[in-house]
Amino acid sequence: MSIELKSMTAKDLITDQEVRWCPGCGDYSILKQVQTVIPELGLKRENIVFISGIGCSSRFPYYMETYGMHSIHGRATAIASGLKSVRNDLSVWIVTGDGDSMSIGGNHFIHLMRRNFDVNILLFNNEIYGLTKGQYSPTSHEGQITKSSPYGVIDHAFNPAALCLGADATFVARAMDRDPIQLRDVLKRAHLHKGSSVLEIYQNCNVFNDGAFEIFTEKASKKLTTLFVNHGQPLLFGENNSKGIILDGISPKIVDMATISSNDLWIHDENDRVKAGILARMFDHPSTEGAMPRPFGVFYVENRPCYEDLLNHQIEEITTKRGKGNLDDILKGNSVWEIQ
Amino acid sequence: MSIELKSMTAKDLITDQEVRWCPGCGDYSILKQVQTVIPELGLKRENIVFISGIGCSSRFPYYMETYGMHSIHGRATAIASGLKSVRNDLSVWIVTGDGDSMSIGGNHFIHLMRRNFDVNILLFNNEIYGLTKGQYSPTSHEGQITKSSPYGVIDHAFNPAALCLGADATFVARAMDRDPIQLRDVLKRAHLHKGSSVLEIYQNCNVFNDGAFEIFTEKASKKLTTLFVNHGQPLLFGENNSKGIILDGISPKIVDMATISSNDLWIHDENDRVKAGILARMFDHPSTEGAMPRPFGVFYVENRPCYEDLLNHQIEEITTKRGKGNLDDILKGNSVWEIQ
Amino acid sequence: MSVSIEVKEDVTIMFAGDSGDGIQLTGTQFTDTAALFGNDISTFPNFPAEIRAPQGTLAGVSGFQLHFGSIEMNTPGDALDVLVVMNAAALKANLKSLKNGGIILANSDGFDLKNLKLAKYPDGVHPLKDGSLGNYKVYEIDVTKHTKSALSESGLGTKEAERSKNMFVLGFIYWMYNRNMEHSIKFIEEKFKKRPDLIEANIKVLKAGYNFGETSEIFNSRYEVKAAPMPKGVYRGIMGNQATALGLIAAAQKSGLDLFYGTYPITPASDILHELSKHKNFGVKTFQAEDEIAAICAAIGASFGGSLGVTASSGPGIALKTEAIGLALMLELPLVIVNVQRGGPSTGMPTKTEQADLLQAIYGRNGEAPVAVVAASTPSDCFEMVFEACRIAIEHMTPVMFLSDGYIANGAEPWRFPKADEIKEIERRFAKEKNKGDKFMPYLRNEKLVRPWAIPGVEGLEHRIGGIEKEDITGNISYDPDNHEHMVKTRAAKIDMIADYIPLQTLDSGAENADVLILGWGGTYGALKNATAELLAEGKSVAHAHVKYMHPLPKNLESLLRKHKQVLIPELNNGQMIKIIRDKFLIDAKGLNKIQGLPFYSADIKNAVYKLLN
Amino acid sequence: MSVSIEVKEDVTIMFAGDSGDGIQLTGTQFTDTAALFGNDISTFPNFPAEIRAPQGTLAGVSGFQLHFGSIEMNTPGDALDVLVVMNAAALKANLKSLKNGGIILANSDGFDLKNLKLAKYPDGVHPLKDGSLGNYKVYEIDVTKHTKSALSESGLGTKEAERSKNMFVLGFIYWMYNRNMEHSIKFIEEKFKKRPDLIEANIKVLKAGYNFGETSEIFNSRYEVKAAPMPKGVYRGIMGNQATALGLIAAAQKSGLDLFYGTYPITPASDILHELSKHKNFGVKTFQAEDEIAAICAAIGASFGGSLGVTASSGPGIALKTEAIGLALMLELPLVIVNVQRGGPSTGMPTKTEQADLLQAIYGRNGEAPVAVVAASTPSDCFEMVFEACRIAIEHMTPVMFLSDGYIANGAEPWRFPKADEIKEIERRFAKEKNKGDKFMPYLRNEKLVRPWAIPGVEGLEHRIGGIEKEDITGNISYDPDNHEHMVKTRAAKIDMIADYIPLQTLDSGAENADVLILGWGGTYGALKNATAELLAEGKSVAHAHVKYMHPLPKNLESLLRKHKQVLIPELNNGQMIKIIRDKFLIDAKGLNKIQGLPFYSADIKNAVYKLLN
Ligand SMILES: Cc1ncc(C[n+]2csc(CCOP(=O)(O)OP(=O)(O)O)c2C)c(N)n1
Ligand SMILES: Cc1ncc(C[n+]2csc(CCOP(=O)(O)OP(=O)(O)O)c2C)c(N)n1
Ligand code: SF4
Ligand code: SF4
Ligand SMILES: [Mg+2]
Ligand SMILES: [Mg+2]
Repeated sequence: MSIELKSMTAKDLITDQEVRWCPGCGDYSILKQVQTVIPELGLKRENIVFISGIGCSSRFPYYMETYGMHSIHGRATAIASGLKSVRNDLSVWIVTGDGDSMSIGGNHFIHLMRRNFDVNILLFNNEIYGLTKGQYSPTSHEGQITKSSPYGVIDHAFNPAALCLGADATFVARAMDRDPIQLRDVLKRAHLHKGSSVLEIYQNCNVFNDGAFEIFTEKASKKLTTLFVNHGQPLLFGENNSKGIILDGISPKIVDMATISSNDLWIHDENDRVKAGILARMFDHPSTEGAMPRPFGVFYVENRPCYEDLLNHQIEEITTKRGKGNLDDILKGNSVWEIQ
Repeated sequence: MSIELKSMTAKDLITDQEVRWCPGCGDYSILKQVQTVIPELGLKRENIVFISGIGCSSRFPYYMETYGMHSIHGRATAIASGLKSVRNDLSVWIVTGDGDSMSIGGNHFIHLMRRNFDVNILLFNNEIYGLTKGQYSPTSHEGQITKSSPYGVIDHAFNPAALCLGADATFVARAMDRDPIQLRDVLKRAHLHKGSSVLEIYQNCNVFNDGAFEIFTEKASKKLTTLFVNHGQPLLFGENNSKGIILDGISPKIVDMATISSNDLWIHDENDRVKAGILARMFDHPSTEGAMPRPFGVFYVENRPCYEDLLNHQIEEITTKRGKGNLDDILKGNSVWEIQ
Repeated sequence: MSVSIEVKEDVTIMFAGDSGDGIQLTGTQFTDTAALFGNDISTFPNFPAEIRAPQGTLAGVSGFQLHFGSIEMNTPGDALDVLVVMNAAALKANLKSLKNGGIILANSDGFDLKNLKLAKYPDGVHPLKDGSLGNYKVYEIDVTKHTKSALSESGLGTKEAERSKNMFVLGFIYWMYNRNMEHSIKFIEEKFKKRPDLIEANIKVLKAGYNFGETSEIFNSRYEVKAAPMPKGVYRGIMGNQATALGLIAAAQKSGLDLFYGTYPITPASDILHELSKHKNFGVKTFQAEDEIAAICAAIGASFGGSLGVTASSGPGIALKTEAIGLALMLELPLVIVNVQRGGPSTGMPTKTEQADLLQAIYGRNGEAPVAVVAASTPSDCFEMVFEACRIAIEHMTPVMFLSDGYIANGAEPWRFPKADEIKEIERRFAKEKNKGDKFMPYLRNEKLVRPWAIPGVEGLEHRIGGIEKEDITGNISYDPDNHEHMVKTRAAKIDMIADYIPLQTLDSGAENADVLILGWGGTYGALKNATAELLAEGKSVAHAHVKYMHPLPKNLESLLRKHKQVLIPELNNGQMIKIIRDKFLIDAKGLNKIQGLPFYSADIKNAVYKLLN
Repeated sequence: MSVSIEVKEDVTIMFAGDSGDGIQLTGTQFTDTAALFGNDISTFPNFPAEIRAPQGTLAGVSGFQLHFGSIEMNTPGDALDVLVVMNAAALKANLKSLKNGGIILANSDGFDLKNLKLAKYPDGVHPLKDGSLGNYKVYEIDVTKHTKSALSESGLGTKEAERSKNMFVLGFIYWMYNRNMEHSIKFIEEKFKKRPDLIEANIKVLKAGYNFGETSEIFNSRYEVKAAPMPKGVYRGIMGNQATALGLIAAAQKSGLDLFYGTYPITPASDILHELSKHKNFGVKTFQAEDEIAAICAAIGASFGGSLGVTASSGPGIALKTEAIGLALMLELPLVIVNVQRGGPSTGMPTKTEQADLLQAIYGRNGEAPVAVVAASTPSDCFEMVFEACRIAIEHMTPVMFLSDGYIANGAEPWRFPKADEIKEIERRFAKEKNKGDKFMPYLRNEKLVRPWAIPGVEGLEHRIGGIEKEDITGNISYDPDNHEHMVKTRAAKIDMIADYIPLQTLDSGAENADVLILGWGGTYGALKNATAELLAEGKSVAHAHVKYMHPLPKNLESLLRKHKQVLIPELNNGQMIKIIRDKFLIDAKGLNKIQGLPFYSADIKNAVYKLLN
């Protein structure tokens, strides 16, 4: 095993398929981080499965030298549910886009979280349909001009983190393609969590929605627009953490650290669902008056038995109670008669 | 019009179809309350449409002397979206079950709320699949014995109110079949709200899940297990309101009214989404140690433009800008040539 | 007065009453006793439409039809010899199926004004009194009164006492057919273990019913139905859905796989889920998904993981699986889709039977998307054919649709069930090593054109599969024109090749070169067999062949068809198999179509044959 | 040295290069100019597969094929006369389509080592230098250099300067075919309104390209392609998806309905959404739903509300609509399902064409679920046939599937578009009053077996409809056996009756009683027409009929088929219409099947016909 560990490197996870994303696509960085992190997780390649739906992001499995399935649009979550039900020994990763997961795949997505299968969901959110060349998605913002909204989107966008919390997700986190270190960090956290881990990754589609997240990723603005939360740590942001966030009652407020001690700040508690909800709702675009910074990191973690364990446990219980089933017995049933 | 009003009575809403629910089913009471309330809403029968999916509850439209469609399982929400897009003059009511809305229909359900079509959703929650004779549903509780879970349900149940809030619903309320007065009250509120109004109604399936809500509906226990919230009013419950609820930080606590003034209680603010979320999470079964009472009434109301208005407005804008489209112009296109 | 004994070859009897009257129980008790006695039997329950309607109404009538006899029983019977009705609605709902001169046993207590009204008899009309039943032998018994008086000293409340009404009827019928009550008495003792008082009460009433036959003068004849000459062996009764569940478990065991059953409840397929969910100790995993799409996708995921992935539904639920079936056939993974057909289109008639979906099964997908299709012909044949579906899916790495229908799914018949070790093994191979030098090629095929099943966990076999067209052998994405044509044809050839691994088509009855070949498929088997037997008895030149392998068809089917002057294809739809036969063989087959949610009756078939013969 | 002028009847030219090279623009500019000049034209763009691949790679090659001439153009051309390549990958990807002796115009700058490597040429191999192109006329031009020098004083940055490379090529081709540059100059002035410097630059480069032809000695022949004898009238160029969008808008206007277009993006149908969403001022409502099921259900809701409900998709997206199509046909509401077919099965080949879904369109639903199906045969015919689909849907109150395909959807041709008032009206009636005494009966039918369309808002017409089998006339839920059979047959008869309201089948070319009738449908029209013309020119006894009404079929189709000795049915699938023809008419039609994501070439058809003739 330890040998295994040493022996696997990022290179071992590269396939013979040339990567076919547009030059400059955020997907490249995510692929690289995943290939960098996995060797550190103590897994064997043959015990890893990547399942995706359809979309640019969903081409991911073809670039991972593990077992993989590039399925149909929106159904990776459902397929993974079946796989996990019969193979709890595998490390199952779902790669999906904002459309794949929350548009056509919305139902399986929320049910997966409710059942809490032990899988990792990498949600590449580029706020656009990339593969089909630029229509709006459920995360596109109102007014966004796209191929299918020449006069601006009128749909109110989902708040993915809030949706996940509402669906009783047990792990909700956010990262971005342009911050590899933090991305690798939450990727590990997602893997370590036993249950459905949803990791929303802001990903730039430089062809159809370029710069959607610039304000969070660019040096110039990043410090003021982003908030990196860590369990047990106060909520600090801004140039050398000059700003903090307090929770007054249930409403978050920005304070100047010159005027307050960090003990009085909101201390992040990733096991608190209500507070996680408040973090999720810190969602205004930074350009809007008095907007809160956008949180990144692990918002919420809950320990709840995962579906496949409950399933296997129920089977074991019944089997110990009634003994392993005997085919002849059920063929025979309860009442038989003989014709001589 | 005024004549119309006077002239419509509950009787006018009864169809010639005999009602086919099991004797004792909670659906009867809900039907009666709807038929009682509608004449008070100042609507004309011909401008009302009831759309349902499939399920016992979904037979509802056949019993309402209005326009109606008994569609396919889980799709009433999607059909209503199309209807509302083209006919904002109609009062559209969706009748659905816990399986119809949150199992097969889950995706359309959350997208309807996100888009905020101005419709009323009556969600008959009996925590079972009635029409198909008693399998568990996404709201069945863990351990529940049903036809499809002889050894007990292992699926973690949805919290419908929390799911709706996570999907950015603009109106979330709860009622029960056995409290006609409160039911009629929230039915009116649902109608008055402009946007997607979700009204979850606890409904007893006396054949396949009898008594699921007894503890909330029976005189003996009701006072202690239920909490009726009203905007601007303190949270009081128990025998002649002897108990109240305060919010300490973000956690609700039960207090004895002998020891506190009602001004210090949690005053219900139906426009506060975070607090609505806390109400929604008061969801433990009353039998569990230190359980909160189960809230009923209107949890949350938000004013957000509804989809059909944005759609029509965008069309008007463009039409005033570019003038009503002329068929010859688009047939002609931008560049033509002539062959003599 | 003396009681005559009349010997009968077969009897069709229906027990009908309110859902609450314990009709199904009465029926199964009599059925078991008849079976134990050695009669051949065939039964069909007739539940009210999905929702329980109010007591006493027509919509609330529940029925149980039993056909038993000293000869081979192929159907629950076309028309009734005896109709037992607990109330007016039960009479009104079923009278039309009673033979002229048939017997009506009526619980007079169920014919009071309230009941007559609920049954929608016009005011003042009383069927038992107004002579409108002149063509039948009508016997009125106040079952309720007799039951109560039998229990006068039992100390049971009226409600509880009345509940055993059905035992009185059962007892009386036992007397009528001179049957031994041992089995039912044992059953009662078992059922009410915890309530000795109820044991006593029910047995009392049962015997009261029997004795009523003995003592009351109203009835002057009893019937004898001798045992049937059935093949030696041990039998049980079985319903189609039950047989399907058992077939799936057997196939899993015989292939050394775990069974994963992903489904979403729907009538009339749900009972398979109910049955399987009881057998968790067979390593059966039942997964009630959020919808049919998730159900089939989960099954695909399970197959990818090395389990036997099965999904089941009916009507609209099967329609929803269309896209995912396409994925499964591109992935070339084993998958069984159980389709318990019901009346369509759309929601249609959920509780009624129809051979509704054959064309959808074969043609209903986007693109060139061939899958194997098999169909069961009787309740117990569901075991056989769903097992075959699993065998084909596993040995040929393909989705297979198994067609059952509401009629055989809920119908029951005696089944000489096999011993576990008599059941053939299913050959299942998981890839263990690389298959092309130091590489693993997921789409490198064997002589059956079947690709290897390489499940996660094996070092060195890591590979990716998906729904986009794939390069031959490697399975990589490919848009190459020739490759696409090659793959489309290969997928089709792989399915066609299955014909080499299924039995040839045989005649079920009659001889070759007949004037008319009756060609059937699926649940119409019993009716066609009966009709053919009767026609042969009349000296008509007919034969009957019944197709169970729908796609690919048996290799010799065409030559078999050409051996007959005319081909009649009776279907419970608007003509589906006939389209395939005409297209494939350019044979001018004639159709006979019944689309009423009901099975064929012998008369239907015979009349069609007469027409062809003249 | 003198430059000869060669007259040509038609020329097939392809512009190929990197996605970034402005290939599509170059192609359309030359196309417009040729059209304005009076040539007949047919074009087809060839985009890289869905995702933009890295620059210079084979996967990144974008192409635009143009066929123009002085005769009738029915296809974009089977093989190329001229291949213009901006880089090595473009050459490698398209060389196979170039005729022997064809012309290659290569931008030498695109053949440096980097580009050769990206194009996967083996090290040391240089196609332009190693004589491997001996069978072709190869001309190298350093387009980049010429462009830069032309702009040396423009003050533009290199990047911006290089962007006008394509204008140099365009100018050179204009010289080659002796064309007037007016149209393109106007276009440039329009396009860069806001950047006078770019206007100047592009025009400069365009002219430089033209003058290069004049001055450089490398090229010693120019070509003349005379105007085609096209019917008098005003023309525009149109692509199939565009025509579909226009046809829907026209149908809405001609029926006095608002258009509701519920869809979910999918290749190659999305462009219809993009087009329609621009025309909101026509009262067009486009609704991008969460999935295909919601999309069709929303369209059904819109139709229920009195709009023209339309939904569109392709491949897997159509599969997902299966269940809801069944609902729509039970509700008997107008609904148009646009299916832009693509390579299947499953995700298949999204960017490639295939006549993939005919059988699914006709048979692919649960239960007996007939709907009308029509198919377009050329880009402009999409306007005609989608309009017909709407007419049938509205006048016959039924779902209609309109079949297009990726080939005609993206292909373009000149279109002598109609005047709005020349387009026939669609008869649309909303029920205004009760139709049976003081009652309204939603399923009381007219002579066409069509039920009334009663939209919400009308007092007294309140009614309920649904997907469960309904009682004739009243529309109430009914499980009655005879009613079900009656309704199934009535729904089928209603669709069959549409045959009385569509044109009879005619021969497209050739005469009756031919030895071989080439029977086609859909997007293969142009190829079959060409092949037939060539065969007739060779004196072969052939004829060509093209079916556009797929279900029901034209009433005279059978008699027409029987007038010919043999019937050949070429399809871009594994044989679908042929199954229907053989089943319906028992005619031993022969199939010709190509499943490569490519159109038919004349040679394909001709060879098949030769076989049949010998
Ligand atoms: C059933 C089905 N519907 C639609 C499509 C077309 N389609 C493919 S990917 C996609 C959306 C892609 O957007 P997203 O999921 O955000 O992934 P991205 O490309 O942005 O990474 C769509 C609509 C499809 N392949 N299958
Ligand atoms: C596509 C499809 N799948 C499944 C069914 C079967 N079915 C009908 S209603 C129902 C669920 C009913 O439960 P719920 O929505 O809670 O309504 P209730 O009967 O409890 O009021 C199911 C599974 C169907 N009719 N259509
Ligand atoms: S389209 Fe956008 S998301 Fe897709 S590969 Fe290109 S840049 Fe990335
Ligand atoms: S089954 Fe349950 S929900 Fe359905 S009608 Fe009967 S009692 Fe009501
Ligand atoms: Mg996206
Ligand atoms: Mg329910």
